[in-house]
Amino acid sequence: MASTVEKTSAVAGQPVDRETHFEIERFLVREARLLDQERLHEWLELLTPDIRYLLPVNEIRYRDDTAPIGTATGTHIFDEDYRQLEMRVNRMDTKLVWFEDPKNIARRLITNIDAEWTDVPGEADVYSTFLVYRNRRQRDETWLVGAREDRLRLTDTGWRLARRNILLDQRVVLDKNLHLMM
Amino acid sequence: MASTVEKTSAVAGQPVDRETHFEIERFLVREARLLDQERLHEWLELLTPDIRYLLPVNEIRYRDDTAPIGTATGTHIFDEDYRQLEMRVNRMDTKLVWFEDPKNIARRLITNIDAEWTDVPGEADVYSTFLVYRNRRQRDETWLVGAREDRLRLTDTGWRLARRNILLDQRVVLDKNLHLMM
Amino acid sequence: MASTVEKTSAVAGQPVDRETHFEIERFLVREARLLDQERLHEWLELLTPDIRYLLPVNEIRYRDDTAPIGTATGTHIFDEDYRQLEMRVNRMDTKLVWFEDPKNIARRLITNIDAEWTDVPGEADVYSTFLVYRNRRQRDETWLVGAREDRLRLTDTGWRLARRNILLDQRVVLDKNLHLMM
Amino acid sequence: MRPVDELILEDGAYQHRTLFWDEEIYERELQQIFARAWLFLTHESLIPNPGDYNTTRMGEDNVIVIRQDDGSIGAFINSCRHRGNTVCHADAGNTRRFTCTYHGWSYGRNGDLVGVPYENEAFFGKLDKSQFGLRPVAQVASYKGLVFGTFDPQAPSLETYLGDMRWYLDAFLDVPGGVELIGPPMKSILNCNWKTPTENFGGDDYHFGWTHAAGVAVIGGPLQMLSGNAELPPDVGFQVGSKYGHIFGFIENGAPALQLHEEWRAAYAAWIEQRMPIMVEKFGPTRARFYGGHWNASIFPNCSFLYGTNTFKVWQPRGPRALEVYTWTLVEKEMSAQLKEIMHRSNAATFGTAGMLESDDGENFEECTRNNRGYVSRQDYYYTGMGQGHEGPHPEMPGIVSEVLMAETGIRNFYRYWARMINGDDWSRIAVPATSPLTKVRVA
Amino acid sequence: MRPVDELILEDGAYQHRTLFWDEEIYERELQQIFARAWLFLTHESLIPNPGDYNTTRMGEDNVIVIRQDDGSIGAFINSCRHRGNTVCHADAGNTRRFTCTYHGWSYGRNGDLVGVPYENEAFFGKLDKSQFGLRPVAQVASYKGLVFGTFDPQAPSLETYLGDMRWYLDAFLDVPGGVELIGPPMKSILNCNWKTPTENFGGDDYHFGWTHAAGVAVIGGPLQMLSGNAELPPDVGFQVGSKYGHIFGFIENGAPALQLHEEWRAAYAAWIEQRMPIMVEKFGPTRARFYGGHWNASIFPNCSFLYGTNTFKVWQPRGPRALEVYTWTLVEKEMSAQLKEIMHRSNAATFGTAGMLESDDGENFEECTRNNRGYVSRQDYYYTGMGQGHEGPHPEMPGIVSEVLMAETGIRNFYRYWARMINGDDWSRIAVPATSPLTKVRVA
Amino acid sequence: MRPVDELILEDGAYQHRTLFWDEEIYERELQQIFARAWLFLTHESLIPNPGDYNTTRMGEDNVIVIRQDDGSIGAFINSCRHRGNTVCHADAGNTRRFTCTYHGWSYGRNGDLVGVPYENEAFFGKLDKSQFGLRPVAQVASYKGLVFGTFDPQAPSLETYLGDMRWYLDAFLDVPGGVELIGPPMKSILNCNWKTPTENFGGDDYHFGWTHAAGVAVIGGPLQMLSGNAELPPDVGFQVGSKYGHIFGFIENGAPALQLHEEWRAAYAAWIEQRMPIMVEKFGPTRARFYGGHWNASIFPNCSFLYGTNTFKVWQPRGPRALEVYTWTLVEKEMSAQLKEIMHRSNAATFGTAGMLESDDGENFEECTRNNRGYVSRQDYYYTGMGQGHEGPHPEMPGIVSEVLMAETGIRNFYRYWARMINGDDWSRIAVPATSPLTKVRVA
Ligand code: FES
Ligand code: FES
Ligand code: FES
Ligand SMILES: [Fe+3]
Ligand SMILES: [Fe+3]
Ligand SMILES: [Fe+3]
Repeated sequence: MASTVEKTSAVAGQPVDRETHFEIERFLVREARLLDQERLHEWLELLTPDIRYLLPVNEIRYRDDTAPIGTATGTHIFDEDYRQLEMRVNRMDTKLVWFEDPKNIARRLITNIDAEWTDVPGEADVYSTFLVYRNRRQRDETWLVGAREDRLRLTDTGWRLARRNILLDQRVVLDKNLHLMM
Repeated sequence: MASTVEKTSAVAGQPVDRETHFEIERFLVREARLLDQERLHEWLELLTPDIRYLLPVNEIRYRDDTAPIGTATGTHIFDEDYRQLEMRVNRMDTKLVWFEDPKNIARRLITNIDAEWTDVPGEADVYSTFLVYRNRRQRDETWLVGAREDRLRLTDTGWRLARRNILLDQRVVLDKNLHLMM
Repeated sequence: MASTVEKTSAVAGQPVDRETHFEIERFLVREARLLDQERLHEWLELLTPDIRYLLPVNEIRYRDDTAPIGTATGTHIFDEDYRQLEMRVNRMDTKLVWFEDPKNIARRLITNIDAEWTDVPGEADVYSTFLVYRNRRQRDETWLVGAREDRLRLTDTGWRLARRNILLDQRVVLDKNLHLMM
Repeated sequence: MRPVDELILEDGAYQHRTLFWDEEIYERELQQIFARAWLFLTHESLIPNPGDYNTTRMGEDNVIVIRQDDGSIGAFINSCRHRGNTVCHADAGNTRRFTCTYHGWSYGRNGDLVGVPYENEAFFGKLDKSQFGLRPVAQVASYKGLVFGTFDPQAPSLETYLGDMRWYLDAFLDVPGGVELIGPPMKSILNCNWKTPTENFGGDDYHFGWTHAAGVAVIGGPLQMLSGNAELPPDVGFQVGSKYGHIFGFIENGAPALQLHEEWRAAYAAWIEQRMPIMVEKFGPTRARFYGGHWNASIFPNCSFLYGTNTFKVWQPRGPRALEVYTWTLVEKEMSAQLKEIMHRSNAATFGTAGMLESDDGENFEECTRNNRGYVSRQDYYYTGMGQGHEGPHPEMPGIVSEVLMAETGIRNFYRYWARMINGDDWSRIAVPATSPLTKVRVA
Repeated sequence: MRPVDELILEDGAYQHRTLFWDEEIYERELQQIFARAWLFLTHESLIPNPGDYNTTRMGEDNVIVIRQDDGSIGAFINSCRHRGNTVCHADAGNTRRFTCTYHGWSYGRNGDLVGVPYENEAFFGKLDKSQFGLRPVAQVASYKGLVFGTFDPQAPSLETYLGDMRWYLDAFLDVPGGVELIGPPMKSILNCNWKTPTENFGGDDYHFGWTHAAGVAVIGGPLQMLSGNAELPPDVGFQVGSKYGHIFGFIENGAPALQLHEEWRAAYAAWIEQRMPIMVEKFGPTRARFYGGHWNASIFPNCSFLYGTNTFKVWQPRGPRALEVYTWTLVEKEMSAQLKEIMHRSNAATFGTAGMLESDDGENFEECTRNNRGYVSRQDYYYTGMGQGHEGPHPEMPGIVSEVLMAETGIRNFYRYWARMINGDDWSRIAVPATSPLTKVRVA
Repeated sequence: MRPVDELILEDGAYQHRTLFWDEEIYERELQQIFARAWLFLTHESLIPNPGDYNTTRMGEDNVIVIRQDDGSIGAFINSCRHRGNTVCHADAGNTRRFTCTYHGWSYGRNGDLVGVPYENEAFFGKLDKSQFGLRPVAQVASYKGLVFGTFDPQAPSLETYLGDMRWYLDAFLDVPGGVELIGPPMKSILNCNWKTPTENFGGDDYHFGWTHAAGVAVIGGPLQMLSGNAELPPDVGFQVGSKYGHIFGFIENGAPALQLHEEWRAAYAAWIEQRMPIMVEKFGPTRARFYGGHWNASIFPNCSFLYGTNTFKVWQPRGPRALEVYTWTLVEKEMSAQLKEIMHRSNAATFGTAGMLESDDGENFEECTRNNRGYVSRQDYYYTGMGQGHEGPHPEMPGIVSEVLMAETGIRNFYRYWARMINGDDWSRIAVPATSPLTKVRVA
C-alpha cells in the first residue's frame, strides 16, 4: 500500500499511477464480491461516514431543452447517506425480508475502471462501468448496465468509498424493483 | 515469468503481488480466447492431469433450511476429470457433432479477477466473473452470467488450471443445453 | 509513457510488457468513455489518418464449405476510412439526426484485452471483447457482444488506432440499426 | 370470457381468476374502462407555463398533456395523423410545435395541424388540415391541481366522477396553498395485472404488518408494533368504498409514520400540528382528523396514493399481466424546501423503485397474476370477504364505511364497479348507489 | 382447430403439424390431458419424512408435493386461496406450515388453512377456514416409489392407468430394495412442443445412430457400431405401445452401454450379473431379460426415462412451443455409493443439461416445432408409419409389439391415445384396446 | 377483423390502423398474400453452378433455393418430411444432398427423398419415397436474373405478375451484361409491420428531405438542397402504381446522388454517360432517361430496391409487428471491380445495417406500428391522399402516373391490390385494371 504522503504528491486531474490503479481495481473488485456474497456489514466498513450514495432518474428531454419545467427538483432512486444504507443492511438482518428468502443470486461485473487524482489530497475520482445480473426464484432475470462515478478516499486503513453516483442506463427500470446495491 | 521459488515465499491467504496478478490475468484471458476460437487441444494443455471441473446445480432452499432431504447427494451439470474433458474434445474432432456445424459463435467475457495464495506452494485460488454469450443459426442467443472459483498451479511450463468450480447464476438453465466450456 | 525506442526493441509476436499493456488498457478504456459521452471529435483524434474501420457480415456456412459461391465478394456493415468516419461525426453536428434526439444512452464494456507486438516497430495487435448496451426512448434496449481486433500505433502523441476489425457475434443484427461505434 | 355475473360474485367478495390473466377480458377493459373512465394525466404544478408538456399513457394509448396559451390544459394522442409516427419522444419539455420526424407535419400546442411540407406542390393546396389535427382526448379537467382525462365524450364531469371521494380528498387538497407533485416520476415495471396494486394501495391495510414486517421494524415509529402483525395499530381506522369504484382507507394520526427517521417524523408532525387549527376551522374536527392521519387510496381505475408517506402512483397497464408504475412525491406547496426534501427522500426509500417497502410488495403482486398461468388454478375464484356485513352507510361520512380498519370493503366496492363498467353499462346505470346485483352465490 | 379425425390419420401414422404449434390445441391439451391424466410428481425417496416436500408443476399449474404426518403423500396447488400468491418458493425442504408472504395466511402440511391474521378483529371469527384450504390435487398415488397425481377425481386408479406398462416396469421397479431418484433435478428449457421429446425418448431408437453419431463414437462400448448408422445394434429389440398411450422400447443386453467409461460399464455389468439370478427367479427368463437390457420409455403424457443410462425426465409444458426439462438420475437403492456415483456422473455427461447426447437431441426437437411457424409448412402432416403392419399382439408380452427394433409402433400408439384424450372421450371409452377408429386415409 | 371495404377506403387513401397491428389480419395476409403472390428468392448470380444454394424465407416459411443440375432453379420448404426438422442450416453453400440431422433422411438437389436409413430393416422396403420429397415451391421463375417463387400453382406467370412494371424494370435489367446482386446480404430486424417499409421504399419521396435531412446534408451532391425540405429537387419526377400492386417512383438524373463522395458520384456518372448511348438506342429517349435517374420501387408484396443508390431489400415478415430486413447491393455485371466496390461501400454507408440513412428510417417505421398498441389510437385510419385527382393513365408510360414527384399514387395503388388479395379474390378478378371498388367514403 503506497503511503498517503506519496499519493498527495500527485497532481489533481492526472490519471493515477499504475500502482495506485492496481489498488483501486482491487478495491472495486473486492467490494463487488462482498456484495455478491451478501457480506453487507463488511461492505459498510468500506464506506466513509460521510458517504453519499446516489442514483438519479434519467428524465428524457430534447437536446435543445435546457429550462427545467414544473416543480421538478430532480428525483433520485437512491439518495442515501450512511444511516440510510445501514438501515437497509439492518433490515436484511431482521430475516423478515421475504423477497430475499430463498436467497437471490446477484453478480456484479465491474469493467472500464479509470481513475484520476482530485484536488483533495488522497482522494481520487474513479469511473467504472458495470453489468449487474440478478437471478431469482425459478427463472426471473434482471439485467442492469451502467456506470459509476465514485470518489475514493485513501485512509489509514486503506481506500474507502466517499461518494457514488450511479448512472443506470434505463429510463424505465425494467424490473419490479432495484433491491440491490450497485 | 516469476520463479516458483519466488512464489512459494508468498503467504497463504494473501492476495498475490501485482506481477503475479498480471500473469494470472493473462492466463485467464488467453484461455478464454482459445475457447472462443475453438482451439480445444491447446486448451487441454492448460489443464493439469488431475483437473476437477465442476458446475453444481443451484437448488433453491429457504435460508433456515439446513438439513438435506431425500437421497440428494447433490447434482452437478459438469463433474469432469481430464479424461471426460478430453472425451468432449475428441467428440468435436469426429466432425459428427451436427449441433456445432455450422460453427456456433461463443464469446467469454472475463472480469473481476481476484487471486490469493493458498497454503500449497505455487498454487493460487483465483476468483473471476464471466458473461458468456452464444449466438448460433440465424438468431438464437444464449446469455450466461456467473463466477468461477479456480485453483491455478504454477508449473515449470507456466500456470495451469487444476480445479474449476463454476457458479452459474441460474436455477433453470435458460437454453436447450450448456454445450460449451465456461 | 515508454519511449518509441523502447517499444521498437520489442519482439514481433510477443505479448507486450506489463507497462505497455497498462498504457493500451488505458487507451481502450478512455476511447470507450469518449464514445459513451458522445465526445466524437475527441474520438476522431485517437484515429490515425489511414485508419480502416471494419465490421464484416457473418455469413453462415457449413464447416466443410470452402469455395465461395456466387458473386459474393464479402459484405461489410462497416467498411470505413477516416473520411467516412468524419462524415458520420459531422452528420451528428447537423443536429438533424432525429434518431439521436433525445440523446440515446450507450455504454461500452471492454474486457479481455490482449496485446502483442507486430513486426512493425511501435505497432501492436490488440484483441479485446465487448458488451455494448444501448437504451433509448422509454425502454428500447440493444445488446451487442463481440470482439475487436485492433492495430494500435505508438505515435509521438501517444497511442492511436490504425485499424479495427469488429467481430459482432450476430448473423441477424437484432435491432433496427447499428447506429453506434463499437 | 365468462358472463360478468359469473366473474364477480357475492357483492364483489369473489373474483374469477381469469380477471387477472385473460386476454379477452383485458381487451374489454381497454374498451369499457380505459377508453371511458377518467384517467390521471399529470399535476398542474408539473406544467405551469404555456407550452409545458408531459407525455404519459391512457390505457395503452400514448398521450401528450400540454398547457395551452390560455392557461387551460389539453391532451392529445401522441401519434401523427399521416402514417402514425410518434410526434413527441420526450418525457417533458416546452414547445410551440410538435414536428413529426417522418414527413415533417407539425402540430401546434392545441393539436392543430399547422405545417405540411410542400402543401401546395404536393397537395395542390387542397389538403383540409382541419381534418388532421392530433386526436384530442375527449375531456380534460383538473380537480384542485390533479389533471385527469377521458376518451369518452359521454362521461360525467370529473367532479361527478370523483363524487363522494371529493369529501375525503378535499381534506388535504384544500390545504392552504394546495399540493403539488415532485417529478420527474420514477418508472419501473411490474409483471402483474393492473387491478392488483390498485386494490392493494387503495384498501389493503391487512397486508401491511406482514408484507412489510422488515421495513417497519427498522423504520420504527408508531407503526413498528405492526411488524409481523405483533399488535393492531395504535389508533383505529376504517375503509371506504365510494361511487364509481374509488377506494379510501384511513389510519388515525398515522401521517408521519413512514418518514424515514425519528427527527424527520418530528418535523412533519410539527408541520401538521401547526397547520391543524386552520384545517379544523375549515373542515370541522371530523374531517380535519384526516389531515393528521395516514391514507391509502385509489381513484378508479388505476391511480393510487398514500397520503402521509407521500407516494403518488399510476399503474399503466401493459397487457393483462404487466404494467408500468409511475411514482411521484406528493407534498404541500407551502412546505419548506427541507420538508419537501425529507418527503421526497422518504418516498424514494420506502415506495420508490429501490424502496424498502416497494420491494416487499412487488413479488406478491406478480405471483397473484403469474399463478393464473395454471389452467386448473385459473378456474378458481379469489376471495375478499373480510368485513362483509360489518360495513355500511355512516352518519357523517359518505360511501360505504367499514366498522374496523382491517376490512376489504373498498376492494369489494372496486370490483362491483369494475363489473358495471366491463358490462358496458350506461353511465346513468353505473351511477346508481353501490348496492349491487352481483349477489349470485358461489358454489365451492 | 381442425376436427380430431383430421389431426391424426391412419392409426396415428400422420399427425397434423398444427399439433406442434397451435395455441387452441394446446389449451385443449391443458384441459383434456394435463387436467385429467396421471402426471409424475416426484419419487418417494426424495421426500422420506413427514414435512419433506418438493415443488413441481402439473401442466402449467404449480404444485407442492409433501409427505404427510401419517406417511402418505399429499399434493396441493401452490397458490394462496386469498389473493393467489405463491405460498412456497423453494424447490424442496421440510416444513410444518406454508405461510403466505402477502397477508400471512398459513397452511398446514395437509393443506388446511390453519392461521389467519386478525381472525377475530377482521373476520369477527366468522371466516369458515375449512372452505379455504390449498386446492388439493384430486388423486395422488405411488407406484413402487414413483409418485403421480391427477386433477381428475374420475380418473381410473394409477394401477389401472399404468395398465400393461406395469408388466414391463416391474422388471426393474421390483428389484430387491427398489429404485430411487437422485436429485436435485437439473432444470433446463427446450423451445419445442412437449410431445416431441416424449415420443422420442419413448419410442425412437431410429434416431440414435445418426443424431448421436459423435457421442457413441467416443463413448465406445456395444453401441459404438451404431455411430452414423454403420450397422444395426448387436442384439435385437422391439417397440411396444400400451393402453393409455404409454411407450416402451427395448434393446437386448444394452443396459450398461452408455456408462461413460469401459470400467464403469464393467462395474455396472457386474452388478447386473450378480443380481440376475434373483430377477430370473422372480420374473422368469423372458422378463428378466429386461433387467439386463436398455430401455427407452415414456409414461403418457410427459414422463420419460432410459433404464440403463439411467436418466429420468419430465417434460413440463410451457405453451405449445416450449417446455422445461427436469432431469434426475435413476438408480437401485442397494447399489454401492460408488456405482450410484458412476451412474449419476454418466447421466450428467450424457443426458444432463451439458450432456453430450442431450446436446445432440435438443436442436432437432426445437426445429420440429419452430418450422411450423411457416403458414404453408403448417398445413402439412408429419409421418410415423415405420413398421406399420409389422406389429401386433405378442404371445408373451402385453401391448402392441413391433417385429423389429426400428419401428414407430409406440409413437403411433401415443398419438392414438392423444386423439382420444383430446376428444374429451370418457375414461371408459379411452380404456378400450388400442385398435383405433382413426383410419381416415390421408390424401397427399 | 373488419370487412375489407371498411379497412381500405377511398381508393386506398385511408387504411384502418388494425392493418398494422392485428394478428387475425396478419394470418389472412400469410394465407392470401404470402402463400399466393410471387416472392423474391435470390438472384441467379448468387447461385451460378449446379448445387449452389441460398436459404431464405417466403412469408414465415423457410425455403432452400438451389441451382439444379440442368441449370434451372428449384425451391423447397426447408423442413424434413419425417418429423419436420430443418434440413439445411447454412445461409449458402453447394451440395449434392441435404441430410437431416435427426434420423438421417437425405434429399437430393431436386428435393427427392434419396436416402432413408434402414430402409429395408425398418420399412421392409415398402416406403414410397416418392411421397416424401421436400415440399416444392409451386412455381419458381427468373426475370432477367431476379428469381421469384410462389406457393400458388394457380398464380399467373411471373411475367404476367410483373406486368407493366417490366416496362420500367427493363430500363436497367436489360443493360448490356445485365445486373447482379452482391452478397452475402446483411440481415437486421425492424419492429414494424412489413407493409410500412414496402410503401416507403416504393413510393415515398415525400419523406426524403425531412427524415434524411442530416444524411443528405453531409453527403452533399444534387439532393443536398432537399435537406430539411429547403427546396424541391432539381429535376422533376413522378410516382407510378401498376397492376398487382407494384410501386415505382422516379427522380430525373438522380442515379449517382447518394454515392458517398464527390469523386464516387463522378465515377458512377461517367459510367452512366458512357452507357447511355446504348440505352437510348435500345429504349428510346423516354425510357433511357430512367437509366440515368434515381428510382424507388417495390414489387408487391415485400421486395424493394433503390436504383442508383443501389440497395436491394426484402422485408421478411415475422408477425404483424416485426420483420427481418435482407439487404444486398445491386450492380451491373460489366461495371469495373472498383465501381462495384464504390457502390457496395456506398450502399453499406447509406442503407446498410449501420447506414446513415437506414438509421433515419427505422424508428419512423417502428413507431407507425407500435402506436397501434393503443386501443383508441387503433380505431383510427391512416391517410395517404397526396396527389389524389392528380394522377392517371399516361400517354407514354404504363400504370397510373402522378403529375408530380411528391405523390402517394403508388401507395394507394399498393393498398388497393392488398385489399383484392386479402379478400381472396380470384386471380382473374385481381387482374382487372386498378380502378377499384373501394370508394366507400370515410366518416371522420
Ligand atoms: S407520419 Fe408524420 S408526417 Fe408522415
Ligand atoms: S394472498 Fe396469501 S394471505 Fe393474502
Ligand atoms: S426428422 Fe428428418 S429424418 Fe426424421
Ligand atoms: Fe404494501
Ligand atoms: Fe436422442
Ligand atoms: Fe428513407
